[in-house]
Amino acid sequence: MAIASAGFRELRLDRMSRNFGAHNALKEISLTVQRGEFIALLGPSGCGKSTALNCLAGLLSLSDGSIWLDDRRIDTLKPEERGFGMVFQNYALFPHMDVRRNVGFGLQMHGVSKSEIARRVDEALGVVRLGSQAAKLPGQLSGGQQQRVAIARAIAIEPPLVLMDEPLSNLDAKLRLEMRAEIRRIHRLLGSATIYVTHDQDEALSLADRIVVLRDGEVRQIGTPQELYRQPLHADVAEFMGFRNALRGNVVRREGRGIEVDCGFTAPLRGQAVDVAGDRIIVSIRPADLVPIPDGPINAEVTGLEYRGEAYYGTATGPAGQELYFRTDEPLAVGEAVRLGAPADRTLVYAAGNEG
Amino acid sequence: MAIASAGFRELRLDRMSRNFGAHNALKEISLTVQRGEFIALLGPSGCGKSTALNCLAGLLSLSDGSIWLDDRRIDTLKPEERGFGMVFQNYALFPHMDVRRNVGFGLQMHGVSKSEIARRVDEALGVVRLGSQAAKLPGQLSGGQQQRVAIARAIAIEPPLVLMDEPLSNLDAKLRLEMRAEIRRIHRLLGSATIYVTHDQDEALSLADRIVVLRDGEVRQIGTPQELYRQPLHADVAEFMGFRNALRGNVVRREGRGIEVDCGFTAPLRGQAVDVAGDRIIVSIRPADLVPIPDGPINAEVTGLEYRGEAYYGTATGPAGQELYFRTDEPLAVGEAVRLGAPADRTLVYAAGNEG
Amino acid sequence: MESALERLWRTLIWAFVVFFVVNVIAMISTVVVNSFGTRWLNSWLPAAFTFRWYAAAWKEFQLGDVLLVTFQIAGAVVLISALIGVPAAYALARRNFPGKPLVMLLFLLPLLVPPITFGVPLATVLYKVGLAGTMWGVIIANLVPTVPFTVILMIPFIEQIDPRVEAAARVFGAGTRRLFIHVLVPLLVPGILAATLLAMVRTVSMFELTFLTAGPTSQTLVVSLYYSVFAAGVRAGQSIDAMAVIYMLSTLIWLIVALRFVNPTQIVARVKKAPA
Amino acid sequence: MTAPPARRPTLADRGIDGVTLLVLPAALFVVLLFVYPFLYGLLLSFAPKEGGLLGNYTRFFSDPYMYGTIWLTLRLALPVTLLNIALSVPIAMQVRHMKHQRLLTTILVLPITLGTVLVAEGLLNYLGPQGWLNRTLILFGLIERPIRLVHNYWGVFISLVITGFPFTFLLTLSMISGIDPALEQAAATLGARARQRFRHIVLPLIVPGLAVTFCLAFVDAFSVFPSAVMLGAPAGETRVISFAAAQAAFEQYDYSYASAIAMIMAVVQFGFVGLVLTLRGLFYKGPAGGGKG
Amino acid sequence: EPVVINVIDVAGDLEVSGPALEKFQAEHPDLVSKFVFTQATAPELAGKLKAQQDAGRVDIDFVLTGNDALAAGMEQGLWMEILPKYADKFPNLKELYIPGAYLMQEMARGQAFVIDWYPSGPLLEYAPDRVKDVPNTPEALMAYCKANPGKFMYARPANSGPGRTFVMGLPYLLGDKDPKDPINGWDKTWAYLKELDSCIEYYTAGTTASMKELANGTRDIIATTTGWDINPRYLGIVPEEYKIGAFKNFTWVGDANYMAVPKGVSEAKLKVVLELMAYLLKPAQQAYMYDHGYMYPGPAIKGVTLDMAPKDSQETIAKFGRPEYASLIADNPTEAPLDAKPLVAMFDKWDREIGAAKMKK
Ligand SMILES: Nc1ncnc2c1ncn2[C@@H]1O[C@H](COP(=O)(O)OP(=O)(O)OP(=O)(O)O)[C@@H](O)[C@H]1O
Ligand SMILES: Nc1ncnc2c1ncn2[C@@H]1O[C@H](COP(=O)(O)OP(=O)(O)OP(=O)(O)O)[C@@H](O)[C@H]1O
Ligand SMILES: [Mg+2]
Ligand SMILES: [Mg+2]
Repeated sequence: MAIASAGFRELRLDRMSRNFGAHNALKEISLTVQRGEFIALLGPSGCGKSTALNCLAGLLSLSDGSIWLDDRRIDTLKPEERGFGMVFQNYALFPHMDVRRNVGFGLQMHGVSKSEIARRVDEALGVVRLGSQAAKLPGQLSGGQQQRVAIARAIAIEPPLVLMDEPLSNLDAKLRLEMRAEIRRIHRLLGSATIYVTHDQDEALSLADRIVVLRDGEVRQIGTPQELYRQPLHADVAEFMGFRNALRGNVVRREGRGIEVDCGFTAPLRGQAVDVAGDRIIVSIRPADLVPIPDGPINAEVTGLEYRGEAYYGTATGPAGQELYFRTDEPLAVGEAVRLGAPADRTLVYAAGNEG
Repeated sequence: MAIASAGFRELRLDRMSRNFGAHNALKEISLTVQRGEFIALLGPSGCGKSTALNCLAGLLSLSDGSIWLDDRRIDTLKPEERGFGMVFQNYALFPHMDVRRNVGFGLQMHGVSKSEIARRVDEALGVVRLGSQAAKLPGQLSGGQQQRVAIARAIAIEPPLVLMDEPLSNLDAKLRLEMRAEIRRIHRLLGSATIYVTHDQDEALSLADRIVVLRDGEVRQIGTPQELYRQPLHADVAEFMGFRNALRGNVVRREGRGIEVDCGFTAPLRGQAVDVAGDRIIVSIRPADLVPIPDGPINAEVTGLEYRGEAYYGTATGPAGQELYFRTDEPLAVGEAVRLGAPADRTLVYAAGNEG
Repeated sequence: MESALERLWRTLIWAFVVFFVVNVIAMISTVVVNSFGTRWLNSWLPAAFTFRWYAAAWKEFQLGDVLLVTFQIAGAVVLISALIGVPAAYALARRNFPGKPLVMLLFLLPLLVPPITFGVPLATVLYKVGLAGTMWGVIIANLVPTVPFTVILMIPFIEQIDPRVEAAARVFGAGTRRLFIHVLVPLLVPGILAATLLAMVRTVSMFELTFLTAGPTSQTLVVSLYYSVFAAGVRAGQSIDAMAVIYMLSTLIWLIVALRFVNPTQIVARVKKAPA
Repeated sequence: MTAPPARRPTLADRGIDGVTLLVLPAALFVVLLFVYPFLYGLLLSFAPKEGGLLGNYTRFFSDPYMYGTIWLTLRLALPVTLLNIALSVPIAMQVRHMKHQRLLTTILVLPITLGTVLVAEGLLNYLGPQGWLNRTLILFGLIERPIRLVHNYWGVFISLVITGFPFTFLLTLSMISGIDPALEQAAATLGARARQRFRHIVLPLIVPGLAVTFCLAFVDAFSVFPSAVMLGAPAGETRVISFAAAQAAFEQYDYSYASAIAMIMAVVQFGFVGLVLTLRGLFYKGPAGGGKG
Repeated sequence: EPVVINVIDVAGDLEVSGPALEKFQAEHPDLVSKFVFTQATAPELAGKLKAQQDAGRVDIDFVLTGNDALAAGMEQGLWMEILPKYADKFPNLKELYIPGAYLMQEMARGQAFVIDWYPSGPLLEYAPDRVKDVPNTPEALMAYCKANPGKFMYARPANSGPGRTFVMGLPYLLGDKDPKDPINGWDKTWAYLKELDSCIEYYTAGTTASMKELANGTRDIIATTTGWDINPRYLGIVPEEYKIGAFKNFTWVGDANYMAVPKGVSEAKLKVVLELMAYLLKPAQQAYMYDHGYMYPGPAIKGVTLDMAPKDSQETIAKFGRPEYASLIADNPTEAPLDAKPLVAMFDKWDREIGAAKMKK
């Protein structure tokens, strides 16, 4: 079987669209992925990430647009002809095969010899730390173990393009870090392209060369982890990237990219204008950047506090009823008044009404 | 129908055990949960968390031990007589019912009136932000949407004891935080007890009153989030709680709880003895606490670096080949020499050989 | 209260099962006992026992050959109908295409229309192409109802299989053929087992089409059996019973073999046995 | 970069692709070997020995002794089929959890191997006036004179249950076991008792399968023939329609009339089967699993 | 060149004539290399032959059949017309056959030959321990039946030789207008049967079942024929000591099996089959027809006596036969059974008016 993806240089999605009845799950997604690139697909639940992967894998047909591998159009190819590896969000393990056969399945289909299969399966099981469970059926595994089988199955075939749909969501923190390292290692080793869906920012930031943020089936932003982390282009992307505080206000003063805005606190906030058209704006600040400081411009009342290990994270209400999320090293009492502030370079300002 | 859990005061597990064939998935778990308490169950993949929940819910029979609600032994009761709510790790949504009917199912079973069902289903769907998907079948939902249906279904019946098995694993960061808040709100509102399995430390730390750490089917530690975060009792628990650096060495000097250990670096490390019997020890440090400092006692060579937004996290190798995980605000080049150090109160020391 | 009702219900079910099994076994036993009896009138058991009915039937109908032919024909029919029926059922279960109701009707008709109507013209066709009178003629004639039977029967089983598992197989390089071999067939085992067993039973018992298309050397057991029951003339009940017992054994073997090696419950249920 | 060609609806969009083609061998086979003989029979039914095109049909429907067979057959086939399904479902629900499930399954399925003749012979003996059953009942003083269970409606009924039950049972068991046990477990945690779990979870999920089972079992029962003759009263209360057709064909050698009767039979069956299959279309059909895994 | 002859038997006749066929092969290895025997039920034979002839490939060379399938074949023109074309091989049939057999030979209209024949019935069989005075007139039978409801039975005529012989014998006994016309000429018979029905519990589907009910004591008297009297007692289906009774002044309604050749048989085979048929009509072969009383007496031609029959055949008849048959056959007239059409009409009427009536009660 000629596998379409073997040795490709670039994968190009051209206005890829997919509808479910009247619902447009993907709207003209265009994206070019180079060989060796690691792309993270980020976006809120239900935004079309899995749909995009399924379209890429050939499991869903496109409603419109096309997919190209170099000069070859592949969206008409059957899944088995594309030769991609995939970790399904719901695992989709073969319930009748033991772990070993599940992992070896792809190799078997690609006509790899028995002994080679055994070797590579062992290797893949080692990677996901499942050597001892090799003889179990999927139904006898824990959720995380199943997920790891799904990962092992995808990497065992060493595919030129790997699609991973939240592959680590059911693993504990320690294992996640380990697996993350393994995934990166394998990605480098194979020189393959990886498209990785995750809801975990850390994962996206640490693994990806580029991050694609989807929302409602549309691409909202494509950029490097740094770009996305520091300078989301839209208020909604910012909110999604962890800028949980979204305060409405008006522009007071601008000086170049610097900006001063009034949100009804004791003093104007100073921030960086990312995309400010009119006067009405939204200020985005990460909870981690909003901390109690003696003369902070934001006066608020603490409404809740939770422990997060390295610090406490609290909620508070501003004078206009704004919900505020902040960080503090010392526990505060509920009801206590607090003054909060954030560094100007960590305070982003967007035009209101553009948040989608 | 008499529901066993209605108005209970305490739930007691007495040496609860469960075997799968020769494999002991749960080994004499004993635990008492007060009404209103929020318990997080933490542990590596495959350690028996889901098994424990299943045993509690009555879906698996015990191999040994017993479960008590106040003075009533309930491990012999059928699941439907216990009246616990449960979010399944794999959702277990009813594929033939639309979202609305899935969520309303429990209410229907409890004989709630039609109009009341409609009201509470709407409420639950609002909580999980799925109002617009109410008419879809589970098969037409995204992974995260399915997971939210599972949550809505469990909370709609407002059970006195809720069991949640990684209920947020497939949600994006923003939604997770929102759902987390909702779960806490509902927990308070119902005054119910919640047993919550998660692999996300943040979640466990922020939600739980007490955390139970399992490993290989055994309870390793029970404590408040603070206790577990700051002072895990065993090296393995520490490793699981994020003390990723585990360095072997020997005791040099002790003074009360303070201790100095030699791990082959340029200088001894200073830390806090948690559980040190002999001379051979393990030093545990969180990556976030291990940072480059000009005269840090740990000399190492950077082997990798990843971006994580608020900082970079790197890997390095120590002189004896130790793997080191550290944090840095500025990017470092691979191959660069670095000197790392950690505050003594964040450096924990355990007896070697006790790591399980 | 209600659990007492549940217990009652369960007891009722088991009582029925026992009742059913006991009566069926008793019924079979009467036939078996009679087939070995010399003469059985007005008493609990026959006067004496003998093998002569078997010996006579064996000789009269050359049962050795007939059994062999029967097995060959049933085997071929079952195999072929599974081979072409299961894929067709798969297409019907998984795809919606224009004209699908018509195709469904096409598969339903051979089950609805009694062989009386199409048996003779079918035999004529098969005689014309030179197949009737041979074993293949009988096999093909029997496939006419068994293929649609397999198709219709397999549809709900295929619908039960999660398409995501299939999707995974395809992504990992399995074309349709290997998808069947490695994934669908193993998952469909209970359905295929049921379909093939039932198709086999139907083939073995399909008197009309077999008779019409069989040549002197391709008659199956059922033709001999029906002959012994329905043909004119005197025949001892014991002799009929002996034939019936042989007939039963010829299919029973396969049932036992099949259920010995194949589990009629599906893998999901086997792995995750519900609470004890 | 060349502009991608505009997308025209492909065959695949309309559901025709490689997988659809899998239906072809079977469909071709049926078309080749069934359609012509069937049409031949159909035409034959419109060429009666006497009378016009519809002669056979008017003949059938103007003779209560003939059209009455439809009712007589339905009176047997419908209750038997429904009873078999009604028995199979609860029994399969119990059996699936059993330890020695295979043994019991084998025993319960065993009667499909018996064949009509053995069942008829066996019932004639076993239920006959001097059979073990009557003897036993008399021995225990439960009855005084043998009760009559053969050569009437009940004889045929019982034989249809014996041969039909294993059929429905085997199908039902395999179908029920295809449901992920986690679904029932989830229902249980939501307070559903066994009966409710069955009613709300298991039943809806096997309805499509039961519908097909019903159709196949009904068709089998509707065309009952040898046992209606041997165990019933073929001139009377078990004068089933296939018997009428056989009489026309083999006693009166009126193949045309026999074809017509057989066609009527097919139409009546199709009435029920078509209805059931249409209703089936209204139910959820799909994987019986509940999410991940 | 010896040929293979495919024989199909739809009348159970091989039981009787099989040895004679094998003897033919032994004596004529130049003609027949092998007989391949197939047994089948009668109704479907016509369909099978039709299918073969439509396709022009007949692989059945020789058919042994009762008059039902024979008539069906005749109606559809399946049989080769042997007479008059090959009349020279079968001269003087009228002289050859026993009169009763010849009546039936005529029904074959030259398309078949009677191979064996017996006068059949109507006869009654009864259990002597339970029945002291066996009825010997229809009226007596009616009286007996009414006095002992459920104790008399006959099987459904369409499916039972004894059943139909009983019914066909009644018009002669009751003096009906036209015993050959069941629809218009059997007024008394139908009235009688209807009345008789009131004391009959049910009609079994076949003879065997009625025999069994007699044997196990459920019934005391049933309808039978000579063959169904002797052979079942020989086989042990019915106790040896059971007896038969005959009506006074009854008329035998005979029965016979035929040999026929389907159209389309090749010339070479036809030659052999004609040879075979002629051979089987010779006394030496006809003596085999005594068999085990299966069609007692059996031979269709004149001048064949029991002492010519094989040894075990003689023994069986000696043990299970009945001396009174000789006089009964000699003293009572013989008639042919109903022709195919009226026979079917009779079955139909019986089913509708007698059989179906059972249901209404
Ligand atoms: N049916 C079974 N048969 C055999 N072993 C089983 C079965 N179910 C679970 N196990 C084993 O029991 C152990 C505990 O499983 P469990 O599902 O409780 O893990 P878990 O803590 O929930 O893990 P995860 O976080 O990965 O979901 C695992 O090692 C698993 O392989
Ligand atoms: N078969 C379907 N029919 C109708 N709508 C569907 C179907 N499959 C998916 N959808 C809808 O399409 C949207 C995108 O689904 P998709 O699975 O791609 O989301 P996702 O980004 O993967 O979300 P998650 O992070 O929750 O897995 C969702 O709103 C979903 O409800
Ligand atoms: Mg998804
Ligand atoms: Mg788990």
